[in-house]
Amino acid sequence: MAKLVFLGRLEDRAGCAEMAVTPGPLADILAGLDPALALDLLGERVRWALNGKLVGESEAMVLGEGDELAFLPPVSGG
Amino acid sequence: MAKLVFLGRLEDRAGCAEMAVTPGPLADILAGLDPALALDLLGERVRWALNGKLVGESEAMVLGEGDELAFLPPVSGG
Amino acid sequence: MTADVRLTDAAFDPAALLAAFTGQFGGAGGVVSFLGQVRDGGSDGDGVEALELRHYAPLTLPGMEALAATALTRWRLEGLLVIHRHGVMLPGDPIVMVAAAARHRREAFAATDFVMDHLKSDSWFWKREKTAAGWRWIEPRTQDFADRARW
Amino acid sequence: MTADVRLTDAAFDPAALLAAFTGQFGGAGGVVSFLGQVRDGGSDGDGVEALELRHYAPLTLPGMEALAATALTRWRLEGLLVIHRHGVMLPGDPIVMVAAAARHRREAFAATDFVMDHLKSDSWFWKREKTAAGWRWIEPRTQDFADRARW
Repeated sequence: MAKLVFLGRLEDRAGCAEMAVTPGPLADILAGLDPALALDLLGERVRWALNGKLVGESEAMVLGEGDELAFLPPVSGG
Repeated sequence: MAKLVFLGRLEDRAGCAEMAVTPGPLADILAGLDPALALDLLGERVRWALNGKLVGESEAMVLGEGDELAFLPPVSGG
Repeated sequence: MTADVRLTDAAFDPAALLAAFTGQFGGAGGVVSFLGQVRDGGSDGDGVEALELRHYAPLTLPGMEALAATALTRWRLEGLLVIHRHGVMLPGDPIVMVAAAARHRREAFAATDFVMDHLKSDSWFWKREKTAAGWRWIEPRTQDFADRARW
Repeated sequence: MTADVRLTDAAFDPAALLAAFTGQFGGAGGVVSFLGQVRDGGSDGDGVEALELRHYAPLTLPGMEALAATALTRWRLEGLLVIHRHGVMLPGDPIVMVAAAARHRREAFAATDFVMDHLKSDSWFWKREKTAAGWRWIEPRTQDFADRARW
Protein backbone atom coordinates (compact mmCIF):
# COMPACT_ATOMS: atom_id res chain seq x y z
CA MET A 1 0.00 0.00 0.00
CA ALA A 2 0.92 3.67 -0.28
CA LYS A 3 -0.07 6.42 2.12
CA LEU A 4 -1.54 9.90 1.86
CA VAL A 5 -0.91 12.29 4.78
CA PHE A 6 -3.12 15.32 5.41
CA LEU A 7 -1.81 18.20 7.47
CA GLY A 8 -3.59 21.12 9.12
CA ARG A 9 -7.10 21.83 7.93
CA LEU A 10 -6.76 19.18 5.23
CA GLU A 11 -7.03 16.62 7.99
CA ASP A 12 -10.49 17.93 8.82
CA ARG A 13 -11.45 17.87 5.16
CA ALA A 14 -10.24 14.28 4.80
CA GLY A 15 -11.69 13.19 8.11
CA CYS A 16 -8.41 11.48 8.93
CA ALA A 17 -4.69 12.29 9.25
CA GLU A 18 -3.55 9.44 7.02
CA MET A 19 -5.13 7.26 4.41
CA ALA A 20 -3.83 4.01 2.95
CA VAL A 21 -4.31 3.86 -0.81
CA THR A 22 -3.56 1.39 -3.56
CA PRO A 23 -0.26 2.23 -5.30
CA GLY A 24 -0.54 3.57 -8.80
CA PRO A 25 -0.97 6.80 -10.75
CA LEU A 26 -1.86 9.69 -8.48
CA ALA A 27 -4.59 10.79 -10.88
CA ASP A 28 -6.34 7.47 -10.26
CA ILE A 29 -5.90 7.78 -6.50
CA LEU A 30 -7.32 11.30 -6.44
CA ALA A 31 -10.23 10.19 -8.61
CA GLY A 32 -11.18 7.75 -5.89
CA LEU A 33 -11.41 10.50 -3.22
CA ASP A 34 -14.27 12.77 -2.37
CA PRO A 35 -14.12 15.35 -5.22
CA ALA A 36 -14.13 18.32 -2.82
CA LEU A 37 -11.15 16.88 -0.96
CA ALA A 38 -9.30 16.16 -4.21
CA LEU A 39 -9.87 19.76 -5.28
CA ASP A 40 -8.44 21.03 -1.99
CA LEU A 41 -5.37 18.80 -2.30
CA LEU A 42 -4.70 20.32 -5.72
CA GLY A 43 -5.08 23.88 -4.40
CA GLU A 44 -2.26 26.20 -5.42
CA ARG A 45 -1.24 26.97 -1.86
CA VAL A 46 -0.88 23.29 -0.94
CA ARG A 47 2.63 21.91 -1.15
CA TRP A 48 3.52 18.25 -1.44
CA ALA A 49 6.20 16.10 0.13
CA LEU A 50 7.02 12.64 -1.19
CA ASN A 51 8.70 10.40 1.35
CA GLY A 52 9.64 13.42 3.45
CA LYS A 53 11.01 15.61 0.64
CA LEU A 54 9.24 18.55 -0.95
CA VAL A 55 8.35 17.82 -4.56
CA GLY A 56 6.64 19.61 -7.40
CA GLU A 57 2.88 19.24 -7.39
CA SER A 58 2.20 17.01 -10.37
CA GLU A 59 -0.78 14.77 -10.98
CA ALA A 60 1.46 12.73 -13.27
CA MET A 61 3.16 11.28 -10.19
CA VAL A 62 2.93 7.50 -9.64
CA LEU A 63 2.96 6.20 -6.07
CA GLY A 64 4.80 2.93 -5.47
CA GLU A 65 4.46 0.44 -2.68
CA GLY A 66 5.39 2.11 0.65
CA ASP A 67 5.44 5.66 -0.76
CA GLU A 68 4.14 8.44 1.49
CA LEU A 69 2.71 11.59 -0.09
CA ALA A 70 1.98 14.45 2.33
CA PHE A 71 -0.24 17.44 1.54
CA LEU A 72 0.91 20.60 3.32
CA PRO A 73 -1.38 23.63 3.48
CA PRO A 74 0.05 27.05 4.45
CA VAL A 75 1.66 26.90 7.87
CA SER A 76 0.34 28.90 10.80
CA GLY A 77 2.75 27.79 13.43
CA GLY A 78 5.35 28.90 15.87
CA MET B 1 31.36 72.40 54.67
CA ALA B 2 30.55 71.62 51.04
CA LYS B 3 31.50 68.46 49.15
CA LEU B 4 33.07 67.64 45.80
CA VAL B 5 32.39 64.18 44.35
CA PHE B 6 34.65 62.64 41.71
CA LEU B 7 33.30 59.85 39.50
CA GLY B 8 35.11 57.38 37.29
CA ARG B 9 38.67 58.22 36.35
CA LEU B 10 38.38 61.57 38.10
CA GLU B 11 38.49 59.67 41.37
CA ASP B 12 41.94 58.39 40.47
CA ARG B 13 43.05 61.89 39.51
CA ALA B 14 41.76 63.32 42.78
CA GLY B 15 43.05 60.44 44.85
CA CYS B 16 39.69 60.21 46.61
CA ALA B 17 36.01 59.78 45.78
CA GLU B 18 34.87 62.78 47.82
CA MET B 19 36.49 65.89 49.20
CA ALA B 20 35.17 68.28 51.85
CA VAL B 21 35.79 71.90 50.92
CA THR B 22 35.07 75.29 52.45
CA PRO B 23 31.88 76.80 51.02
CA GLY B 24 32.34 79.77 48.72
CA PRO B 25 32.92 80.66 45.08
CA LEU B 26 33.79 77.61 43.01
CA ALA B 27 36.64 79.50 41.37
CA ASP B 28 38.28 79.82 44.79
CA ILE B 29 37.71 76.16 45.56
CA LEU B 30 39.20 75.05 42.27
CA ALA B 31 42.17 77.37 42.80
CA GLY B 32 42.94 75.42 45.93
CA LEU B 33 43.14 72.06 44.12
CA ASP B 34 46.01 70.49 42.28
CA PRO B 35 46.04 72.46 38.99
CA ALA B 36 46.04 69.29 36.84
CA LEU B 37 42.96 68.04 38.66
CA ALA B 38 41.22 71.42 38.34
CA LEU B 39 41.92 71.38 34.59
CA ASP B 40 40.38 67.90 34.29
CA LEU B 41 37.28 68.94 36.23
CA LEU B 42 36.79 71.79 33.77
CA GLY B 43 37.21 69.48 30.74
CA GLU B 44 34.48 69.87 28.15
CA ARG B 45 33.34 66.25 28.40
CA VAL B 46 32.88 66.47 32.17
CA ARG B 47 29.32 67.17 33.31
CA TRP B 48 28.36 68.55 36.69
CA ALA B 49 25.55 67.76 39.09
CA LEU B 50 24.71 70.05 42.00
CA ASN B 51 22.87 68.30 44.82
CA GLY B 52 21.91 65.45 42.51
CA LYS B 53 20.70 67.52 39.54
CA LEU B 54 22.63 68.14 36.33
CA VAL B 55 23.64 71.79 36.02
CA GLY B 56 25.51 73.95 33.55
CA GLU B 57 29.26 73.91 34.05
CA SER B 58 30.00 77.40 35.35
CA GLU B 59 32.93 78.55 37.43
CA ALA B 60 30.72 81.41 38.62
CA MET B 61 28.87 78.94 40.83
CA VAL B 62 29.00 79.50 44.59
CA LEU B 63 28.81 76.47 46.87
CA GLY B 64 26.88 76.91 50.11
CA GLU B 65 27.03 74.94 53.33
CA GLY B 66 26.01 71.33 52.65
CA ASP B 67 26.09 71.62 48.85
CA GLU B 68 27.37 68.63 46.89
CA LEU B 69 28.95 69.16 43.47
CA ALA B 70 29.64 66.00 41.47
CA PHE B 71 31.98 65.81 38.46
CA LEU B 72 30.82 63.23 35.91
CA PRO B 73 33.18 62.12 33.15
CA PRO B 74 31.81 60.26 30.12
CA VAL B 75 30.07 57.07 31.19
CA SER B 76 31.31 53.65 30.15
CA GLY B 77 28.80 51.51 31.86
CA GLY B 78 26.13 48.92 31.45
CA MET C 1 29.75 25.52 16.94
CA THR C 2 26.48 23.79 16.22
CA ALA C 3 23.10 24.95 17.40
CA ASP C 4 21.03 23.05 19.95
CA VAL C 5 17.72 22.47 18.14
CA ARG C 6 14.89 20.51 19.71
CA LEU C 7 11.32 19.61 18.83
CA THR C 8 9.43 18.12 21.74
CA ASP C 9 5.95 17.11 22.76
CA ALA C 10 6.84 17.49 26.45
CA ALA C 11 6.54 20.67 28.51
CA PHE C 12 9.84 22.50 28.97
CA ASP C 13 11.12 24.80 31.67
CA PRO C 14 12.35 28.03 30.05
CA ALA C 15 14.16 29.31 33.13
CA ALA C 16 16.12 26.10 33.63
CA LEU C 17 16.99 25.88 29.94
CA LEU C 18 18.12 29.49 29.82
CA ALA C 19 20.22 29.09 32.96
CA ALA C 20 21.93 26.03 31.49
CA PHE C 21 22.46 27.81 28.16
CA THR C 22 23.87 30.94 29.77
CA GLY C 23 26.17 28.89 31.97
CA GLN C 24 27.68 27.24 28.91
CA PHE C 25 28.69 30.53 27.33
CA GLY C 26 30.58 32.47 29.97
CA GLY C 27 32.62 34.18 27.32
CA ALA C 28 29.60 35.52 25.55
CA GLY C 29 28.91 38.74 27.35
CA GLY C 30 25.33 38.85 26.12
CA VAL C 31 22.44 36.43 25.84
CA VAL C 32 19.17 37.36 24.14
CA SER C 33 16.18 35.10 24.52
CA PHE C 34 12.64 34.99 23.23
CA LEU C 35 9.98 32.96 24.95
CA GLY C 36 6.59 32.45 23.36
CA GLN C 37 3.82 31.06 25.48
CA VAL C 38 0.16 30.29 25.00
CA ARG C 39 -1.72 33.48 25.78
CA ASP C 40 -4.27 33.29 28.44
CA GLY C 41 -7.26 34.69 26.64
CA GLY C 42 -8.48 36.59 29.65
CA SER C 43 -6.97 39.87 28.58
CA ASP C 44 -8.78 40.19 25.28
CA GLY C 45 -11.60 37.77 25.72
CA ASP C 46 -10.63 35.48 22.88
CA GLY C 47 -11.23 32.64 25.29
CA VAL C 48 -8.64 30.19 24.03
CA GLU C 49 -8.83 27.08 26.19
CA ALA C 50 -6.14 25.09 24.44
CA LEU C 51 -3.82 25.27 21.48
CA GLU C 52 -2.52 22.42 19.39
CA LEU C 53 0.51 22.49 17.15
CA ARG C 54 0.80 19.70 14.62
CA HIS C 55 3.92 19.11 12.63
CA TYR C 56 5.16 16.79 9.90
CA ALA C 57 8.07 14.88 11.34
CA PRO C 58 10.10 14.36 8.15
CA LEU C 59 10.20 18.11 7.51
CA THR C 60 9.78 20.01 10.74
CA LEU C 61 12.93 19.31 12.72
CA PRO C 62 15.17 19.30 9.63
CA GLY C 63 13.66 22.68 8.71
CA MET C 64 14.38 24.07 12.16
CA GLU C 65 17.95 22.78 11.96
CA ALA C 66 18.46 24.39 8.58
CA LEU C 67 17.14 27.70 9.93
CA ALA C 68 19.52 27.56 12.89
CA ALA C 69 22.41 26.76 10.57
CA THR C 70 21.55 29.82 8.47
CA ALA C 71 21.56 32.01 11.58
CA LEU C 72 25.00 30.67 12.50
CA THR C 73 26.37 31.68 9.12
CA ARG C 74 24.88 35.20 9.29
CA TRP C 75 25.89 36.23 12.82
CA ARG C 76 28.91 35.57 14.99
CA LEU C 77 27.31 33.60 17.81
CA GLU C 78 28.81 31.60 20.60
CA GLY C 79 25.67 29.57 21.14
CA LEU C 80 22.18 29.15 19.73
CA LEU C 81 19.26 27.26 21.27
CA VAL C 82 15.96 26.64 19.49
CA ILE C 83 13.29 24.58 21.23
CA HIS C 84 9.72 24.18 20.01
CA ARG C 85 6.76 22.31 21.45
CA HIS C 86 4.19 20.41 19.50
CA GLY C 87 1.00 18.77 20.70
CA VAL C 88 -1.72 20.20 22.88
CA MET C 89 -0.84 23.11 25.19
CA LEU C 90 -2.77 25.14 27.74
CA PRO C 91 -2.73 28.89 28.45
CA GLY C 92 0.58 29.88 30.00
CA ASP C 93 2.43 26.86 28.60
CA PRO C 94 5.74 27.64 26.83
CA ILE C 95 5.58 27.05 23.08
CA VAL C 96 8.93 28.16 21.79
CA MET C 97 12.20 29.48 23.13
CA VAL C 98 15.11 30.85 21.12
CA ALA C 99 18.30 32.00 22.82
CA ALA C 100 21.47 33.37 21.27
CA ALA C 101 24.75 34.07 23.02
CA ALA C 102 27.25 36.44 21.45
CA ARG C 103 30.15 38.68 22.36
CA HIS C 104 28.29 41.61 20.83
CA ARG C 105 24.70 42.04 21.82
CA ARG C 106 23.58 43.40 18.44
CA GLU C 107 24.33 40.01 16.88
CA ALA C 108 22.44 38.13 19.59
CA PHE C 109 19.39 40.38 19.13
CA ALA C 110 19.42 40.06 15.35
CA ALA C 111 19.86 36.29 15.33
CA THR C 112 17.05 35.72 17.83
CA ASP C 113 14.72 38.04 15.96
CA PHE C 114 15.58 36.38 12.63
CA VAL C 115 15.01 32.86 13.91
CA MET C 116 11.64 33.83 15.41
CA ASP C 117 10.45 35.51 12.21
CA HIS C 118 11.29 32.44 10.16
CA LEU C 119 9.93 29.97 12.68
CA LYS C 120 6.62 31.84 12.49
CA SER C 121 6.39 32.04 8.74
CA ASP C 122 8.37 29.12 7.35
CA SER C 123 8.32 26.28 9.85
CA TRP C 124 6.19 23.23 9.27
CA PHE C 125 3.70 23.73 12.06
CA TRP C 126 -0.05 23.91 11.84
CA LYS C 127 -1.93 25.47 14.70
CA ARG C 128 -5.46 25.10 15.92
CA GLU C 129 -7.17 26.64 18.90
CA LYS C 130 -9.93 25.41 21.10
CA THR C 131 -12.55 27.86 22.32
CA ALA C 132 -16.06 27.36 23.64
CA ALA C 133 -17.05 26.90 19.98
CA GLY C 134 -14.65 23.96 19.52
CA TRP C 135 -11.38 23.51 17.62
CA ARG C 136 -10.54 25.88 14.78
CA TRP C 137 -7.49 25.91 12.47
CA ILE C 138 -5.57 29.19 12.46
CA GLU C 139 -4.84 30.92 9.16
CA PRO C 140 -1.34 32.26 8.53
CA ARG C 141 -1.01 35.88 9.63
CA THR C 142 -0.08 38.48 7.05
CA GLN C 143 2.20 40.02 9.68
CA ASP C 144 4.29 36.85 9.77
CA PHE C 145 5.14 37.22 6.10
CA ALA C 146 5.88 40.90 6.55
CA ASP C 147 8.22 40.02 9.42
CA ARG C 148 10.08 37.46 7.34
CA ALA C 149 10.39 39.87 4.44
CA ARG C 150 12.49 42.19 6.65
CA TRP C 151 15.47 39.85 6.23
CA MET D 1 1.62 49.60 34.05
CA THR D 2 4.87 50.68 35.64
CA ALA D 3 8.22 49.13 34.98
CA ASP D 4 10.14 47.16 37.60
CA VAL D 5 13.50 48.97 37.77
CA ARG D 6 16.21 47.96 40.20
CA LEU D 7 19.79 48.95 40.95
CA THR D 8 21.51 46.53 43.27
CA ASP D 9 24.93 45.72 44.66
CA ALA D 10 23.90 42.11 45.31
CA ALA D 11 24.21 39.22 42.87
CA PHE D 12 20.94 38.37 41.13
CA ASP D 13 19.64 35.13 39.64
CA PRO D 14 18.57 35.82 36.04
CA ALA D 15 16.68 32.55 35.61
CA ALA D 16 14.62 33.02 38.75
CA LEU D 17 13.87 36.66 37.89
CA LEU D 18 12.85 35.79 34.36
CA ALA D 19 10.61 32.94 35.55
CA ALA D 20 8.89 35.27 37.99
CA PHE D 21 8.53 37.97 35.33
CA THR D 22 7.16 35.57 32.73
CA GLY D 23 4.72 34.11 35.23
CA GLN D 24 3.28 37.56 35.89
CA PHE D 25 2.41 38.15 32.25
CA GLY D 26 0.49 35.13 31.08
CA GLY D 27 -1.42 37.24 28.59
CA ALA D 28 1.72 38.47 26.92
CA GLY D 29 2.42 35.81 24.36
CA GLY D 30 6.06 36.85 24.06
CA VAL D 31 8.89 37.73 26.40
CA VAL D 32 12.25 39.00 25.17
CA SER D 33 15.16 39.20 27.54
CA PHE D 34 18.72 40.39 27.43
CA LEU D 35 21.27 39.23 29.96
CA GLY D 36 24.70 40.80 30.12
CA GLN D 37 27.35 39.08 32.16
CA VAL D 38 31.00 39.65 32.89
CA ARG D 39 32.90 37.93 30.13
CA ASP D 40 35.35 35.34 31.17
CA GLY D 41 38.44 36.57 29.45
CA GLY D 42 39.62 33.10 28.57
CA SER D 43 38.26 33.19 25.06
CA ASP D 44 40.19 36.22 23.84
CA GLY D 45 42.93 36.42 26.39
CA ASP D 46 41.99 39.86 27.72
CA GLY D 47 42.43 38.35 31.16
CA VAL D 48 39.81 40.34 33.04
CA GLU D 49 39.84 39.16 36.63
CA ALA D 50 37.15 41.50 37.94
CA LEU D 51 34.96 44.35 36.84
CA GLU D 52 33.67 47.21 38.93
CA LEU D 53 30.74 49.43 38.12
CA ARG D 54 30.47 52.66 40.05
CA HIS D 55 27.40 54.82 39.93
CA TYR D 56 26.23 58.15 41.31
CA ALA D 57 23.21 57.43 43.45
CA PRO D 58 21.31 60.69 42.94
CA LEU D 59 21.33 60.22 39.18
CA THR D 60 21.66 56.55 38.31
CA LEU D 61 18.41 54.94 39.43
CA PRO D 62 16.29 57.97 38.48
CA GLY D 63 17.92 57.84 35.04
CA MET D 64 17.10 54.14 34.67
CA GLU D 65 13.52 54.82 35.71
CA ALA D 66 13.19 57.61 33.16
CA LEU D 67 14.55 55.34 30.45
CA ALA D 68 12.05 52.60 31.34
CA ALA D 69 9.22 55.14 31.33
CA THR D 70 10.25 56.24 27.84
CA ALA D 71 10.18 52.65 26.63
CA LEU D 72 6.68 52.24 28.04
CA THR D 73 5.46 55.23 26.06
CA ARG D 74 7.04 54.03 22.82
CA TRP D 75 5.93 50.39 22.79
CA ARG D 76 2.82 48.56 23.92
CA LEU D 77 4.25 46.39 26.65
CA GLU D 78 2.58 44.31 29.30
CA GLY D 79 5.63 44.29 31.51
CA LEU D 80 9.17 45.66 31.65
CA LEU D 81 11.97 44.65 34.00
CA VAL D 82 15.32 46.43 34.23
CA ILE D 83 17.86 45.29 36.80
CA HIS D 84 21.46 46.46 36.97
CA ARG D 85 24.30 45.53 39.27
CA HIS D 86 26.89 47.88 40.63
CA GLY D 87 29.99 47.09 42.67
CA VAL D 88 32.67 44.50 42.00
CA MET D 89 31.78 41.50 39.86
CA LEU D 90 33.67 38.42 38.72
CA PRO D 91 33.71 36.67 35.33
CA GLY D 92 30.36 34.99 34.70
CA ASP D 93 28.49 37.26 37.11
CA PRO D 94 25.28 38.81 35.75
CA ILE D 95 25.57 42.58 35.24
CA VAL D 96 22.29 43.59 33.69
CA MET D 97 19.01 42.02 32.67
CA VAL D 98 16.23 43.64 30.68
CA ALA D 99 13.02 41.77 29.95
CA ALA D 100 9.94 42.97 28.06
CA ALA D 101 6.61 41.18 27.76
CA ALA D 102 4.25 42.08 24.95
CA ARG D 103 1.38 40.63 22.97
CA HIS D 104 3.39 41.22 19.81
CA ARG D 105 6.95 40.05 19.83
CA ARG D 106 8.22 42.86 17.61
CA GLU D 107 7.45 45.36 20.37
CA ALA D 108 9.19 43.24 23.00
CA PHE D 109 12.30 42.97 20.83
CA ALA D 110 12.40 46.68 20.06
CA ALA D 111 11.87 47.78 23.66
CA THR D 112 14.57 45.47 25.02
CA ASP D 113 17.03 46.54 22.35
CA PHE D 114 16.24 50.23 22.97
CA VAL D 115 16.67 49.98 26.72
CA MET D 116 20.00 48.18 26.35
CA ASP D 117 21.36 50.73 23.87
CA HIS D 118 20.51 53.58 26.20
CA LEU D 119 21.71 51.82 29.32
CA LYS D 120 25.06 51.40 27.60
CA SER D 121 25.44 54.93 26.35
CA ASP D 122 23.42 57.15 28.68
CA SER D 123 23.32 55.56 32.11
CA TRP D 124 25.38 56.93 34.92
CA PHE D 125 27.79 54.03 35.34
CA TRP D 126 31.53 54.08 35.24
CA LYS D 127 33.36 50.84 34.64
CA ARG D 128 36.82 49.66 35.47
CA GLU D 129 38.45 46.32 34.91
CA LYS D 130 41.10 44.48 36.82
CA THR D 131 43.72 42.53 34.93
CA ALA D 132 47.15 41.31 35.92
CA ALA D 133 48.27 44.92 35.36
CA GLY D 134 45.81 46.27 37.93
CA TRP D 135 42.63 48.30 37.71
CA ARG D 136 41.94 50.38 34.61
CA TRP D 137 39.00 52.68 33.80
CA ILE D 138 37.16 51.80 30.58
CA GLU D 139 36.61 54.48 27.95
CA PRO D 140 33.18 54.81 26.37
CA ARG D 141 32.91 52.76 23.20
CA THR D 142 32.14 54.52 19.94
CA GLN D 143 29.81 51.62 19.13
CA ASP D 144 27.65 52.49 22.12
CA PHE D 145 26.95 55.94 20.70
CA ALA D 146 26.27 54.49 17.28
CA ASP D 147 23.81 52.04 18.85
CA ARG D 148 21.98 54.81 20.64
CA ALA D 149 21.83 56.92 17.49
CA ARG D 150 19.69 54.22 15.84
CA TRP D 151 16.70 55.38 17.87
